[in-house]
Amino acid sequence: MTPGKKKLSYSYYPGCSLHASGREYDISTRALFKALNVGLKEVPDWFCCGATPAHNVDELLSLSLCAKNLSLADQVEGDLAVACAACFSRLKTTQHHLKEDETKRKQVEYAIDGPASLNKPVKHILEILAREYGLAKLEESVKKPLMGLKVAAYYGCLLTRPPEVPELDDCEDPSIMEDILRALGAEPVKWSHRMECCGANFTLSRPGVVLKLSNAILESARLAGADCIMVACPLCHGNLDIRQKEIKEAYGAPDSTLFGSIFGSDLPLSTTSEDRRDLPIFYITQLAALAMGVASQSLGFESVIIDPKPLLRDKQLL
Amino acid sequence: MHDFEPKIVAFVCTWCTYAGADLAGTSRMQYPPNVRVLKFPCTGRIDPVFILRAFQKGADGVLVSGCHPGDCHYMAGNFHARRRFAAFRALLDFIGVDLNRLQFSWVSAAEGGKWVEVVTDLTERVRTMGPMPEFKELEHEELWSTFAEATAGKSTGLNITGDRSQVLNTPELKEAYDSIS
Amino acid sequence: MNAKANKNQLTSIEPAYYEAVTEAIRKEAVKILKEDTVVGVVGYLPGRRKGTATPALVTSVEEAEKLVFSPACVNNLSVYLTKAKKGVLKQGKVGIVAKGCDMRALAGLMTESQLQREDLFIIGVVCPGVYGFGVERTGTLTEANIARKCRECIVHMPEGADVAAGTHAELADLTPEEAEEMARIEAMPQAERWAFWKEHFSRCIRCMACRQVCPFCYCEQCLCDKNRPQAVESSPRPAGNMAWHLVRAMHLAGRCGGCAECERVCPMDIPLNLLNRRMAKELKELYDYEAGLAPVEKGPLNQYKEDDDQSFIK
Amino acid sequence: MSRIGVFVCHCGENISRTVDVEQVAKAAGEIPGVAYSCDYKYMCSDPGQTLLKKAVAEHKLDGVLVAACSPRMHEKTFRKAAESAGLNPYLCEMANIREHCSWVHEDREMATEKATGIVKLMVERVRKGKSLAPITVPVTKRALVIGGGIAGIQAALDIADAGHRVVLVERDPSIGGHMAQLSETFPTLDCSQCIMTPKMVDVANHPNITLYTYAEIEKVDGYIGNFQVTVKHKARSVDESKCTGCGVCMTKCPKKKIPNEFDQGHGMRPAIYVPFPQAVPNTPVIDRENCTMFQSGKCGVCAKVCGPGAVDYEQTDSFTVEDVGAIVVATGFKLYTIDRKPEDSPIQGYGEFGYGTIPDVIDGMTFERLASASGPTGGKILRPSDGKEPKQVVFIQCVGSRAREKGISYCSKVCCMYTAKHTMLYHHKVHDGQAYVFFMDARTPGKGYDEFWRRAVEEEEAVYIRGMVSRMYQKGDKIVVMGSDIQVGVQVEIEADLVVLATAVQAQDGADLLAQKLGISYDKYNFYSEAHAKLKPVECATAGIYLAGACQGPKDIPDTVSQASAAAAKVMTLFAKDQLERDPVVAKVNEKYCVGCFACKKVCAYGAIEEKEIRDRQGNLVKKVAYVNPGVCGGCGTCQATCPSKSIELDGYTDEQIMAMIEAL
Repeated sequence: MTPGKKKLSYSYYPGCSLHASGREYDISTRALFKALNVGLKEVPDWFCCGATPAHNVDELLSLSLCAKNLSLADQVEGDLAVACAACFSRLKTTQHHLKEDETKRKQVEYAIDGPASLNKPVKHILEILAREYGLAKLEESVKKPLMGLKVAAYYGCLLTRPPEVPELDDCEDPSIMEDILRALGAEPVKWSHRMECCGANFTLSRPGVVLKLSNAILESARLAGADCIMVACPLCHGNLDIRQKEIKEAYGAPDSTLFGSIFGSDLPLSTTSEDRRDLPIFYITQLAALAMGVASQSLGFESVIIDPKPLLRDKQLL
Repeated sequence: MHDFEPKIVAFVCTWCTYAGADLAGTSRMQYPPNVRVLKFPCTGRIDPVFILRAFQKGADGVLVSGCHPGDCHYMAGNFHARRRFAAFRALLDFIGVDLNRLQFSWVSAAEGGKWVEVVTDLTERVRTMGPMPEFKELEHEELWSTFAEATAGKSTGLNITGDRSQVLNTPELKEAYDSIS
Repeated sequence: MNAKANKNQLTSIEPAYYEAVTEAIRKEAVKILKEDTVVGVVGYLPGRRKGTATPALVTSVEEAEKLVFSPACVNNLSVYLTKAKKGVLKQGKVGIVAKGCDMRALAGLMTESQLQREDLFIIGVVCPGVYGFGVERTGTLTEANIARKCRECIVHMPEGADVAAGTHAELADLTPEEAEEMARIEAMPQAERWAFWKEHFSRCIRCMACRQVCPFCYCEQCLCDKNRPQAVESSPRPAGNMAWHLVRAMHLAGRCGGCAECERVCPMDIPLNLLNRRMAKELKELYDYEAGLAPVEKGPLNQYKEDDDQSFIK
Repeated sequence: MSRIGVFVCHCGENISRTVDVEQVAKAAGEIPGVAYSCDYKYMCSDPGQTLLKKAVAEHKLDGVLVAACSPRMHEKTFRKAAESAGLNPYLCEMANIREHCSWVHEDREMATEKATGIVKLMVERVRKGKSLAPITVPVTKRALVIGGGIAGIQAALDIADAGHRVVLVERDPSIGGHMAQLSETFPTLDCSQCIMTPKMVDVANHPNITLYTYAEIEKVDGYIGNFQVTVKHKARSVDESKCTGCGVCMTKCPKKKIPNEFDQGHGMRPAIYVPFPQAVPNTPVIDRENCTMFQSGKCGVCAKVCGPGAVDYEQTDSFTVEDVGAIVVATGFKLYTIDRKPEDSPIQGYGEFGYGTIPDVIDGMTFERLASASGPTGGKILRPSDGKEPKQVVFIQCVGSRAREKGISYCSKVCCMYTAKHTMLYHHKVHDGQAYVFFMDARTPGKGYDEFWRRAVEEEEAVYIRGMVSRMYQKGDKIVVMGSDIQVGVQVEIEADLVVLATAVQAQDGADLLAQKLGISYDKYNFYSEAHAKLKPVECATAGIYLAGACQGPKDIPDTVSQASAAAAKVMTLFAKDQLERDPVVAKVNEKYCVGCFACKKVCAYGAIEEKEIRDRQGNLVKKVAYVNPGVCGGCGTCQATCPSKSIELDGYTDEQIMAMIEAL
């Protein structure tokens, strides 16, 4: 039985963000999968995976949350598709830990009152698109190539790290996003900050940190000549999109305190203020769905802060 | 009547376990005198038939011991032995030999203490188990004894698969069969 | 490939199927004999009595046209290539009709350098199973008359044959009898297991039919016939019997393809294949090895991994 | 009927204190076939041995059992005594009633019973014993050295100086290896070429050394003392016997812009070339991939200008078979390539360092060439991108090494020292420059090494930052190096002009394939395995093959040279005798019953078992059987336990002996 003959179908864990601030990620994911004729069935009664904070507070709780969600996912056929980078990381980490640690597994199984589902394959949508659906087929399916769109593919910290857990791509030098972009007809730019941290959930507790880190990412993308940034994580999206105006206010002028550099000269990381153009932040699924010819109205472009439509119109993609 | 003194046979490799047993001696450690050591160049040389034969010849317990994995003087003999005996154990278990009578161990030339421990444990375990009757009894039994018993209607109570009448499928055979039962 | 997707949930295999396979075998045998591809074909001819078949080496087209296949073709033909008809291989390439279990034996014999693939023309038979013993031979194969070993067959479709005769055919919903029997014995208390086998082995008359019929017992001098030293007592007494059957099981471990011919020919009805199956199960569990699925370089007991299980070693 | 003598030793009181030795001797005397038994205070003493010898003669003994200490102690002693009494030494055995009995038990009665039991078994072993003759193997006193780096050169010179003939095979057009590429060497900073090139010339001029460059090992047959090695001589396109090394061809070659491998691609060479001016032999080779003549058939300049007519476009690969008695493997190392992850390799790359995309990120060997007076920049430190002198240079250690997540967990051993050397060389050449080093630990065990490293830090102003680098990117003409200083606990960014990576030392390409040809083992990193990590560090488990240098694991020059000389000494030891004599405990095949299933061959760790054809008088193949090469057999007996029909048997541990012992339990 060749895989091509059977319709691809996945169980789907959206996660809290995708039902809240990252709603457009959820909408566009569903729209994309529909356009590609790939099945997506939401796990019934799923709840929060604990995201990045839970494991700092209580490791067993965070493992149990994920383990319970995994066992819920087990009731739905097909590998588990996850869009949010944090959910993906936590679910994979849980499987990894529980496989290695018998004692923890027993504790967790006691807590969730059932077996932990350690072998349900958890797949990020990036790998579903690039490997399971396949780049070649993806390229074939493109109806409206994203010609002329220069995209900075931003991975962030969670998608490929730590090396032994996500098994998504090379830990420090991945290419999966760029590969997908090329398949969609867009032009991925070479840039320096694609693996740096955006500040993640410090956006609430220490916004200053986020402004500083996200600024460096935005500046680096601008320097590389990108029109926009593509992400695969609602948290990254939030920091780069929602905070972008604040960042502009905070770092309007060339900034020398950006990095605590103890050797060598300071870096002129900020470009001149006229260069501080707005960078729309896209989810991978938004761009992919757009290329598949999905109507832009159903991709949630209205609910983001930095309006991407001028750019898309400019590139004749709307 | 004497208390039961088990007969223990140890098949050991000359490079590690035999040397380990020598070390136990030079260190004047003490262990039960029930064990008889048979020296082999390598555990790889030890044929399962030897174990079988030892049981048949009255051993109550058998020890097979050689170099730790990776330490084999012949590179891989103990690795081959490990697989061979893993399979042989399963077979003995299946036919109903108590595996507590059969011990495998890695004892290096530096592990005099471990040799003493392994030999003592096995000896004491077998002592509490008592003599091993199974193979010894077979030595003294004659053919047909149980068969005759079974066929004379004094069934051993065991489920013998299949119907014997199908085995004896010619009248001639049936007749012969009837004449002995 | 996908057994569940098979819409034909067969409850019986009708004579028409066997006729079709017979036709295919005859056609192929005639062809390779005519073309001088082979010097002979090892296959089955009809037995003298109805509902039987007998192994034969056919060397002429006329004979080849008489070859048959039916559920009565119980024999594992590979044994003829290492024993009775070994000499024919010296004259040239030989054709052989192979069911799944014959194929497993052939693969094993290739692994052990006893046969060369290029010396054989293999007519694979897609075999739904053969008769068990003492059953009604109606020409139709059903759950009621299929052999025990066939209930758990994993190679209905011989891989690696030159041609295949027959299409997919498999009886549905067969319950595995041997696995159940094995589980029953394993569940017995140890003393009862011993008594079970002791009873069986005590009846052994050492006719050596099990050895004679086994494709893998091809040694020119069997260890058990050796008397200097005598590892296994040769007279049919319980001690020697036990030793013989243990040695046999050990020697076949990792090699036996499960054709169960030993059990079929045993005049004393000793369930010999249970021993072989138990060893196969162990090696599958320990080393993920199943014998005879394809010729391999080394069997499981001729190789090792550094991290093999050693939980039983102190 | 056998006539066995049993000699029971008191060992002073060591045995007799717990064991009633007289009782044991008496019981032994009653065993059928024992013709004589006695006990004596010290069996191993001169009088004891004399007693034994006399008894053998007087009682016409055909087997001897000495019940005393462990055979590991005195088996040789008593076997020699038996031999001098005219008995085959292998008919003399020992029963261990000291280590295995009197020393480990206190109960006299039980110890005596056990000792008697042990003697009983061992008598059976003697009874079934066979006379064995030591196996002799002739030795070809000619050695093969594979690899012409410093390890191979040193080993070849040592063996040749001892008066033995040596064949030295080098894969590249010249010998010299990595050491010839180095600028200066730690810890003395002497010029590498100054100390290396004289040795290379010695090799070329040595009457005992046959040098094959541009040649590879095709096939290895045979065994210790008797290897037959097929050497493939790659087509050089230049006849070595005619070439005078004048070099005119190289100057006239119209194609001159080919990156020179010797300079790590940073210098240029013509299509007909010698890798470097001091190359040995000084015979050029044509790089057919880049030669216009070979690619388009139009050129032929080199052939026209060659006075002696040495250029030969028609030359093909040729083969010779070399008979040698010993092999020294000295194939060296390669440097980790830090590009993206190579296909099918478990090793992860360092794409995040921009190697291959940022021109001024180079590896340590490239820096050596930049610093070398004979290098592409004439010894000036100039960066590759624009030829400017870099003012800030960042050195990064442990790139690949000690990085489990990248697939290599070992330490490459030489990088700490050569990076310290690099900072010094840099400081000597660019006085106003600043060197930074990111390091995990500075590992400097070695004579004068730590002092050298301290000099780099304290006197030569290198700034050492403990921590690793996460990323580098080009920004203008600078390279931004982002890293962390874990001692201060801050993130660090340095704008560098040049970045030098101390990349991991890896096994050579094809090391595994060569190992398979040689039948030697290698670890998961493809480094060759020594027979014993401590006591046999230069021997392979395969007899007659020795290791030298970095092919066994990362090594610096002093260690490499030491090991090369050690390997040479091992070869000389082997060559000191005309015949190899070895213990006759080897397996033999009963060809009558062997059916050729070759299970024995599959389990033999030594590769000692071959397939042998048995033919009838007409030459027809009757069957194939196993054949044991006694020179190679290690004597473990795994084959016998594996053989279903027991058609292979290990002398000294025959089934008959073992079964007889079991019967006597």
